[in-house]
Amino acid sequence: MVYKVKTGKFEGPFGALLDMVEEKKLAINEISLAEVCQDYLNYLKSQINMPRAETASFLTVGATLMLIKSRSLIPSFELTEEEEESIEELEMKLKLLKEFRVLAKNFEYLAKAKQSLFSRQALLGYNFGFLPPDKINIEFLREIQKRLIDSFPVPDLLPQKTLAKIITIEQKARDIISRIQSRIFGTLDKIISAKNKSELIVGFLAILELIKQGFLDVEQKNLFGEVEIKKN
Amino acid sequence: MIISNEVNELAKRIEATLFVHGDPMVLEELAKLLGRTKTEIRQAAENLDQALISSALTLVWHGETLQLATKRQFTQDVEALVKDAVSRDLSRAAAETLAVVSYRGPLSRPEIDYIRGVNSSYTLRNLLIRGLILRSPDPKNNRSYLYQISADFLKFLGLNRQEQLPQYFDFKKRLEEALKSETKIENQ
Amino acid sequence: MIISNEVNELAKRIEATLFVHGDPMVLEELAKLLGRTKTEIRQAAENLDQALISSALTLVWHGETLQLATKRQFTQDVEALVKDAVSRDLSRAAAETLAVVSYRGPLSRPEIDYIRGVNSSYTLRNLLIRGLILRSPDPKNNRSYLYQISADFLKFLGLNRQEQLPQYFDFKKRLEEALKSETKIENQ
Repeated sequence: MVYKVKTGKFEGPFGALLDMVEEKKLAINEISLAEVCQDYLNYLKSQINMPRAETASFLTVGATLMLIKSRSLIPSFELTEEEEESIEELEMKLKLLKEFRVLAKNFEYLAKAKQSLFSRQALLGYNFGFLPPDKINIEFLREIQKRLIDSFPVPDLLPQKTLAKIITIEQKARDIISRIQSRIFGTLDKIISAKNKSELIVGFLAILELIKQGFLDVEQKNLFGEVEIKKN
Repeated sequence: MIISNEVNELAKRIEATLFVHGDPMVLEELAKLLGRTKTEIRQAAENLDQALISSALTLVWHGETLQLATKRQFTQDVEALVKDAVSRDLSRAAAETLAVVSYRGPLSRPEIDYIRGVNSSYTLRNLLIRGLILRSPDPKNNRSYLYQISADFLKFLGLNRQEQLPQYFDFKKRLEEALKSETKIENQ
Repeated sequence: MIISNEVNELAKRIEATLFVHGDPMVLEELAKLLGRTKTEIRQAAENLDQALISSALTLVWHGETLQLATKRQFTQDVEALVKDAVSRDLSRAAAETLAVVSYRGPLSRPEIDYIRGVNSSYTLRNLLIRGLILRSPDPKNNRSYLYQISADFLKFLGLNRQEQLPQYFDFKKRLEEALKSETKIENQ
């Protein structure tokens, strides 16, 4: 009988994204990332049982993909320095993970090759009768055992808060549709009216979804102007 | 000292087997394990004997058994090593392992590893040779052992039975819960 | 195959000691026990490595430790004798984490998480229990641990030294270049 630690079945946002890029046999760059953006968002929406802590990091990567996708849809779309950096970092991390995956494959291959080396058990064949160590008594044993029990890992409860304020993609999409209907048109900033980064991400996701489905039309009057969104 | 040693493959297989097995091994068992006849094994063992001339190891023939051991001229080094290993105080890891075996034994090494969150094979050896714990074959799995507190150690602690350890039932229950909380999977 | 192996006395003393010790042994400890300098030990160990060419046994070098083990061509003969053997399955998450720890270790969990983009605590715990990785307190931050691969992991893959890991030097170099631009590793 072997005891196995439960492992999370989620491989994280980079792992999932890399799967999508590799499935399409694409190189890692902005073009390929814009291409898999929709797959990624669909994946995200399908993961209803995703741990909360994971969801936050998935959304952060989703936001970066949204930026990439937005720029590919609206060429004049301006990005801040910070946003440019987040795109670069995403690409770098995907490339790095890809390298490690190649090495991991080598390990899996070696492990299956049945070529393990074996050593001897320590001090095999020696027997000393009874050699009690100093400083061991009942109270010491109890104390050690208690400390071990107290240190047992407890399930991660911490990330509960993280998502408390994040609205689901569907909720935000409904909210935006109703606001668009009442105002006919507005700027991106006003429509999303995000209170924090997470909400902004969800708002972005919603807008993109609506553009794709033909509900909204995006217009940028001049090069550095605000992006206007109209109901079609 | 230049020695020519043409060691045939079977001799090496015997060497590897005896190295890992450790204890004396009956020729018959060796033959069965390596899929050869007893005569072939005996011949190859003679061969291995020759090859070990330049090694620190030697083949010990005792009746129908074979064992790999260190040569007599290294006895002093080996004894110093062994003395050193058992004269030290128990490490933190060893004390922890001893506590788990005392409170929850008999239990298997995978169970101990699981409770401690680290591999315990080295510390278990140390406790075994000091006579603080005992091991016996696991009746449910012949490739595994069960470990439990030794009678000598119990006596040393001034107890008659394991159950007399302070907070025994409370701790035992909590250790059991820790084991149950995770998925058990069959070995291979 | 005729091999001349003039094995010096110290090499044999090392062989005898490692044979009995079983586990990986720190060079420093070996030096102390045998009353020689670390440099002498290292040299004699290289010598022993050569002498073992015609043997079924081999030396495993891992960090500052040495261990005696069977060669990879005898795996099938001996693995049946091993009790509580490590399961051969490597999940994808486990292999990926081992790759990060092998080529970037010793490193902390936040660093591993950063590279993998996912929380690695369960996978690390699993690898620790199987003895494939080791953890030690971070000298720069005593509330944190550093993880590195173990000699058992090398043996599990059938390797004698860390440098035998596939593409070891090549990849380490490329990795350092790739990470040079990236200095912001978020610590939790």
